[in-house]
Amino acid sequence: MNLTLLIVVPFLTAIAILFCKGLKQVRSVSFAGAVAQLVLVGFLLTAYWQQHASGSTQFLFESIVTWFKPLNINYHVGVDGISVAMIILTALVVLAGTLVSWTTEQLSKEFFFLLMLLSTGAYGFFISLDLFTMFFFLEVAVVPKFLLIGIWGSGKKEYSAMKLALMLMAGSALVFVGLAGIYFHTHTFDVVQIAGMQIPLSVQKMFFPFAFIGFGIFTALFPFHTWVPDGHSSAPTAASMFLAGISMKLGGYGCLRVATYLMPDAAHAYSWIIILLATIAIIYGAFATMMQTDLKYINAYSSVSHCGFVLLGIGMLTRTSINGAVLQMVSHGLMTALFFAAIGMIYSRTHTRQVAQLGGLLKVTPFISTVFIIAGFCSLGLPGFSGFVAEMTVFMGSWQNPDGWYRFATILACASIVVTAVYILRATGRSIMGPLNASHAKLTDATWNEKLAAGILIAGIVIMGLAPFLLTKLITPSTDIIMNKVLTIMTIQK
Amino acid sequence: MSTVPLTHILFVSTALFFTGMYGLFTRRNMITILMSVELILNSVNINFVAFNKYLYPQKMEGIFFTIFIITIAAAEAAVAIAIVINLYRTHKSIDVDDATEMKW
Amino acid sequence: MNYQQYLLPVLLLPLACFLLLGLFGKKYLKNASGVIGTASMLVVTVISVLVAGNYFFADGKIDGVYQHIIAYKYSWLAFSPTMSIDMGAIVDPISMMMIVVVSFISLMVHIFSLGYMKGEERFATYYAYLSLFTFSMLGLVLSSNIFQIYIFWELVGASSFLLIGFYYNKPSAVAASKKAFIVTRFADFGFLIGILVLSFYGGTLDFNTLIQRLTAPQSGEYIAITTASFLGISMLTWGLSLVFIGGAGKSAMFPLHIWLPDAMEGPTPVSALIHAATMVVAGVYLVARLFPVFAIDVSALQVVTWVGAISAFIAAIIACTQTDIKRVLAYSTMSQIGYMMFALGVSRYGGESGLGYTASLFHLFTHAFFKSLLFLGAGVIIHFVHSNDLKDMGGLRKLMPVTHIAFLVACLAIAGVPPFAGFFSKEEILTASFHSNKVIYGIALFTAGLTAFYMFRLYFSIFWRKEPGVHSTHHADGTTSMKIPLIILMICSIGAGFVPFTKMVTSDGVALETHMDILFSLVPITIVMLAIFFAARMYKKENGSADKMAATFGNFYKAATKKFYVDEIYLFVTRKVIFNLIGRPAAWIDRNIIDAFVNGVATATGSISVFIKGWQSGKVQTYALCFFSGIAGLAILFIYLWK
Amino acid sequence: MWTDFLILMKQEMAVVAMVFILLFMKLGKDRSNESYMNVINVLLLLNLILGFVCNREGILFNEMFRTNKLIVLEKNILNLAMLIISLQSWSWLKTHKHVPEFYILLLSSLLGMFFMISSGNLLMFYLGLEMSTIPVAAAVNFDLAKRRSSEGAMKLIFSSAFSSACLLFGISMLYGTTGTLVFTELPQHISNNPLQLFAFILIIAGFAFKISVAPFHLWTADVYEGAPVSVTSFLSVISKGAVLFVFVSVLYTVFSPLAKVWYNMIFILSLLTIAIGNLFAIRQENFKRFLAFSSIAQVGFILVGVSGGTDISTTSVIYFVLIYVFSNLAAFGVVSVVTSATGKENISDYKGLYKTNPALSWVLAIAMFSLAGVPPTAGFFGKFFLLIAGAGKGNYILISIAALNIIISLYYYLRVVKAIFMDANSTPLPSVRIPLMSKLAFAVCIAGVISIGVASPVYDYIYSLIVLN
Repeated sequence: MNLTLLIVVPFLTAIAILFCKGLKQVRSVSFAGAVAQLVLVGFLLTAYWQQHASGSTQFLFESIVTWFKPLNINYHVGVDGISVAMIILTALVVLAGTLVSWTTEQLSKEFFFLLMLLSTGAYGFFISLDLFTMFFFLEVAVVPKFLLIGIWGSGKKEYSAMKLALMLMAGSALVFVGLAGIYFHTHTFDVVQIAGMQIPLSVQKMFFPFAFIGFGIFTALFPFHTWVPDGHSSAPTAASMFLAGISMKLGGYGCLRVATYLMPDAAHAYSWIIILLATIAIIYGAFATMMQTDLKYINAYSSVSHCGFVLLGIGMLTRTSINGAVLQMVSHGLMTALFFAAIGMIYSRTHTRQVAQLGGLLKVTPFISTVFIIAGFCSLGLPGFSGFVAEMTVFMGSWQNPDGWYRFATILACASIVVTAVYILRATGRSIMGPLNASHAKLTDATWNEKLAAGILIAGIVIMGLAPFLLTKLITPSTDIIMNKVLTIMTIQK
Repeated sequence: MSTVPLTHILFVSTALFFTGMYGLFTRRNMITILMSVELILNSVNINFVAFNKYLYPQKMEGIFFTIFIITIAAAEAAVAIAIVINLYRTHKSIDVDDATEMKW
Repeated sequence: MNYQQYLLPVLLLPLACFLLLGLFGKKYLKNASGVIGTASMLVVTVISVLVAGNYFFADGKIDGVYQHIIAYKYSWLAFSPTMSIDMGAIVDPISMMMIVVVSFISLMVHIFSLGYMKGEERFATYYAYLSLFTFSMLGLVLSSNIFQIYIFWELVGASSFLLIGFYYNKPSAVAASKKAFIVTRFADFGFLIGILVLSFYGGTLDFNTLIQRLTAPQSGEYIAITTASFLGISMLTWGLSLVFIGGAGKSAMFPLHIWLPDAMEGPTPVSALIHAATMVVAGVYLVARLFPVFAIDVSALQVVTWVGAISAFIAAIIACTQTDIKRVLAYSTMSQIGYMMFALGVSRYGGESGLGYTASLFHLFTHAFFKSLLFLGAGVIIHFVHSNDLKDMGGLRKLMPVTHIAFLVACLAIAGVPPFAGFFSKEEILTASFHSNKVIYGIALFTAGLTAFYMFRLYFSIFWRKEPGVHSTHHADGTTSMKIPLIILMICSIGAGFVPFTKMVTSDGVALETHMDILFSLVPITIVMLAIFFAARMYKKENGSADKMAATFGNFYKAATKKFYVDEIYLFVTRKVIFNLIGRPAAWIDRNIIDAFVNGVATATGSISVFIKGWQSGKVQTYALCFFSGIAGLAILFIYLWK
Repeated sequence: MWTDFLILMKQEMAVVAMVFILLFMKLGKDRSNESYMNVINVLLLLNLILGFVCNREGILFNEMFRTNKLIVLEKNILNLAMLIISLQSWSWLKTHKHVPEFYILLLSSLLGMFFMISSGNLLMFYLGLEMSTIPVAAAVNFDLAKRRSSEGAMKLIFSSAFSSACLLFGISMLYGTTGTLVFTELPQHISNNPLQLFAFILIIAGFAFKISVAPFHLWTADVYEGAPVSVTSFLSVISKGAVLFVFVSVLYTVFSPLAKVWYNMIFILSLLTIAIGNLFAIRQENFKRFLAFSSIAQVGFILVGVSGGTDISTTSVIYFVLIYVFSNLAAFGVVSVVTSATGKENISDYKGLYKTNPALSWVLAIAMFSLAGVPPTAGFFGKFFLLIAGAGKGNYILISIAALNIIISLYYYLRVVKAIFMDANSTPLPSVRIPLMSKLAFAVCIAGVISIGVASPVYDYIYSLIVLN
């Protein structure tokens, strides 16, 4: 199967959208495009299974095309379990996002165009095995967000859009320095080749922070997370979904694939810092969430806390914890997207996101409220939903790291499940349950497209929650390869 | 007869160079500024001629260069003066400090 | 017998029922959903009784010892080759006993609710939730894997949350549901850490393997976990105590009990099912499940004992002072579970010393019947009086004869009057504690007395006290669907005591020979009788003696009515300490320090650019000067400094 | 011999021919502006095509004039830019009195640059430099009536005179210490003696002035703001580009003995330039002035690339200039269309432009993204390669600071985008009619911006040419 299709299809969709007239055409085209992506991903998955069952090399469907020969830059794509998982996530979120923004009247053409461009970037990032291509697609995914938030956003949108764009660009600037450092010492951008080489420890120690923090900014690494609340809260629903569901995952994936995989010594040397920051992010994010009164802020801050688990998993450097990190990425992607979808539906009807002004929505909009509750339960890690699986894997993995302080960090992280319960139930109790706000007595429940969008995401969440072995079977071989590299290093250093 | 050593000449030219520069920095009248630029150019000319004469007498590059500089200086001056005149039309003054409309 | 093909339906039927009713109930099935739910529940009950019977009487025993049979086991989530969450079902005495209890009580509640919840707007949803709860509870008791039990543990908590908050537009109900979930969540945090500790040293999550490894004194795991210690306490003790915290949370042990009384905001049948008979005993079940490990670590057992005893005692005292019928029952539940807990605590592994274990589970068994009976009865009463408060009741015995009898039986049972069910189980508990720890025995006796006292206080003030005023002639016992469960449960509360429990459920699976010692049981019986007599004196007729009594205790009484201010302490800690000292600062720091720093960088850049704008003065001569200074600077740098 | 002569100097010849054609047209009966412009555009197009055919390398006038495929390419990039500019200036010129003069000035300046680029001798280089500067100074003053125009011209002519004087002084010292002016001979004689270093610094300053490197950049903003838009774009793209080409080759060949020194020099200068350019650009309101500072920052990035000192660096610089031509001219094109239609020049006037002029808005936005270096536009590739080339020496302070400066630059480019798309404005600019020629120009620019980056053959081709010599 040719992976380039994953870039071509969304891109062509975007181009096609430009030639459409009127909202109806635009949305139908983009819907078709999103479905096509999903189908494609389905094919990819099946193909991957068959191929992987037979001879298992690390990356499948590789294809290399020389791009900039003088600089030894190739267009090199290929997927392993992790990227396949990420791609599935992307496809789901894209489809849901398209459905949710079904009735975008204002500049609909541009809106969907940008959405598709963003998804192109995401796919490209996940499939590329060449640092240059990776970086290219990483930045492709940045600027559409700026426009999406700035044009279609709400609240102080210009400020948030600018802040988000600049902070993310700062992230990619740091990433660039990291890449330059690797390139200077290996003279190639090819992930597979670099993984084969042994970069001297001093170099790794110098450039790992750049790469890791750079990608970390994307995935809300404390203290570089402040774009998250503003960005999410100002963004239109679909953009929030993409932002939290996809683009924050770019960061996590980068931290794993580039920083940790290519510079394992440094990853090991710096793991305590990573864990420190991640733990702070988890606890502090959770407590900050507890004080929020705006639904989107609540979800944004909880994202900070949840992405902390991803970084914690990566920092702990045990097989299980890395698995957990990947699971958490997928889970958080689906869950937050669902959450934002629900919030968007509520907001589009009540025109407020203030918890205090809502109440008793379960009576008038049972479907939306149920979606909200499900998202909430998933977020507080209830069994049967993806959140539980991911978080438990992270905890279990982190605990395998016998260092006393790491244990302490793990315990703190576990403690966050209580705080999470507190803020989720506060939000749910005030807005969904409780006495109905009289002014909302006449609200209509979700339309078919909203139902479909929510359905897709919920399906993802529940499948992952009920049958996690499907996903772990997919990712474990790949994470093991990464960890083998790391663990050999650690044994050498012992 | 004793010839003037090269250093003397270089000293003169350098002095000329800095004189011109001083004039360029301090004078307010554009024409004067133009003249000080000419001074600098002349110091350069002296340099070239001197070097050519003392160090590399077998070739004429320095001399030629001087000639070209003189020509170009003339052209430059012509255009400069044209511009200054036009500036006078618009500003009714050829004081450089009056032409500071665009700044920051 | 192939347990899998019987146990899978037991689990999946309620789940299917939940999905069916949850997705389509509200729109399409409406009232039919009640019947559907009850029917499926009936099937489940029948199957589980069959399976249990088969296990106990046919093929459970191999040369006199009840086996731990793994009915089935599917790997669900593999953390690592050795550690994986398996979805399995363990078949052994306690799990069999539990599935019978759970499915039976659940069936009763289903039937009862047909009448009780009639005309409720979210009738279908209610039954969906009930099925969900039953599914989770059955899953919990059948779990063969410590993480599996945690999973269902959480699910049980969630369904309890949903059912407590069933009347979601009643703020008090919402608050109660939140409280219940969060408090238990807090306990589960301990449970989780406990699992992490035990599994890390045990190297497995599977119950049987874990127990084998941690109880074999020569095994590497055992040595590792006992030698490793933190703060001078061995990791084994830590692990077990942390796990026990989880159990204490679910079983409303002091000081994590505060959610239970509030949980009574839910519909009364739900209280009967979840907060009396089944879910709240999960803690006891958990300790029993890990009992072999607990048994080798005395200090952990001590924790269990004392927590249990204190809870039993305090709850009993508070129960004497409450005036809300359901709250009284709630506290009595807490007190009874305390009984079970310290019974486990005083027990040891195997043989005579294992009596406490048997006793505790026996009490769990009997308690399920009479406590649910009490709650259902209370349900009928509340249904009729439309109030929970004792003041609004009295003299109802003529109006609702069935309920009256049922309630009386239940009271006698819980008070431990022979030959009712409670008597036998309590008797064994007292025996066990007497043989191990006299202090505990004393507390137990006193608590027994208190129990009898407050139960009959309740009974008399509901059914006697004042003569009823206006007699509406229509029988107030509610519909037949409400009466049937009462009667069935009444029979059970009488008969359950005669089940040869000691033969069936013991710590080591070997049947236990116990003999009723009349002399021994004389003491408790007399105490109970006295207590009942006092209660009758004080509450049978309208007289000030109750208030005099209260007055003599003074502040103590006041404190007891205020539940010893535990709630207030919690409120203080959460609202004042956590919110103000952690939450707000975190939020504030985020906006005003971290974010402000980010914005500060931007503004700083801006102000710099304003600051240096003067360089672009617009004077051509200054430009030339800059040019020259540039040259000079480079010259200085590279000709003089560079060398 | 003559054929040689013609072939090797074909582009110079072509430009001269154009100048003469214009003169003859002028001498004849007076024609409409359109006719002039049509003719000249066709000629420029031919000239551009001419650049692709029968390229040879060779030397004329004993090394005074040298040419090869790379040089021809460089000249051709300038030709392309010239064509685009002339297309864009349509809407401004068609009502102007002195069309031929305008073209004659710019073309002669272009001629000067050609000579400068192919110069093999400091004398030739100096002549080319002056020839390229003086006419532009006159052209800056082309709006005779405008105060700012003449002020800008004055500032340009004086500072350039001063800078060339300094340059000359440097050259004279170099001559004095080496005794030769020929590029190929100079390196043997150059060593680290202070006098030569001083000479070198003076020469660097001369270059730095032309490509407006801080602290020699101060004239840039004022001149750009004062000059007519077309002239501004000419200044910012063509003269800068030309000097950059020469700068790189001179630095790498003639001053190769001083590599260590100039590396550090470039290091300092580039950082200074990027920082100052960015810091000033943040605040600008006038669009042309804003672009002036942004172009200064761009030059700073180019210097980062230059500091690498390898074939990769040269390639990246030329490649970037090519991209810069497209993106910058796209931006200037929009400005010139808007200015000639409404006379508005401030960024704040562009608020809500998207409502009335979607096409222009997209062109401007894409141009901005390309300048900011955002993929998939070519600017991204250009910047990436420049920085990678700069990293070639392993100087990561340079790279880090440069990379972080990209954020500041992103801020002010996005500020424009924000103004266009997001800022509410009750009275946005009226819908502007884009003349056909400008449309063509935009088409070329956007096509370039989109394609040049992704299409690696361009880069590979330049590289191959460089490796060739």
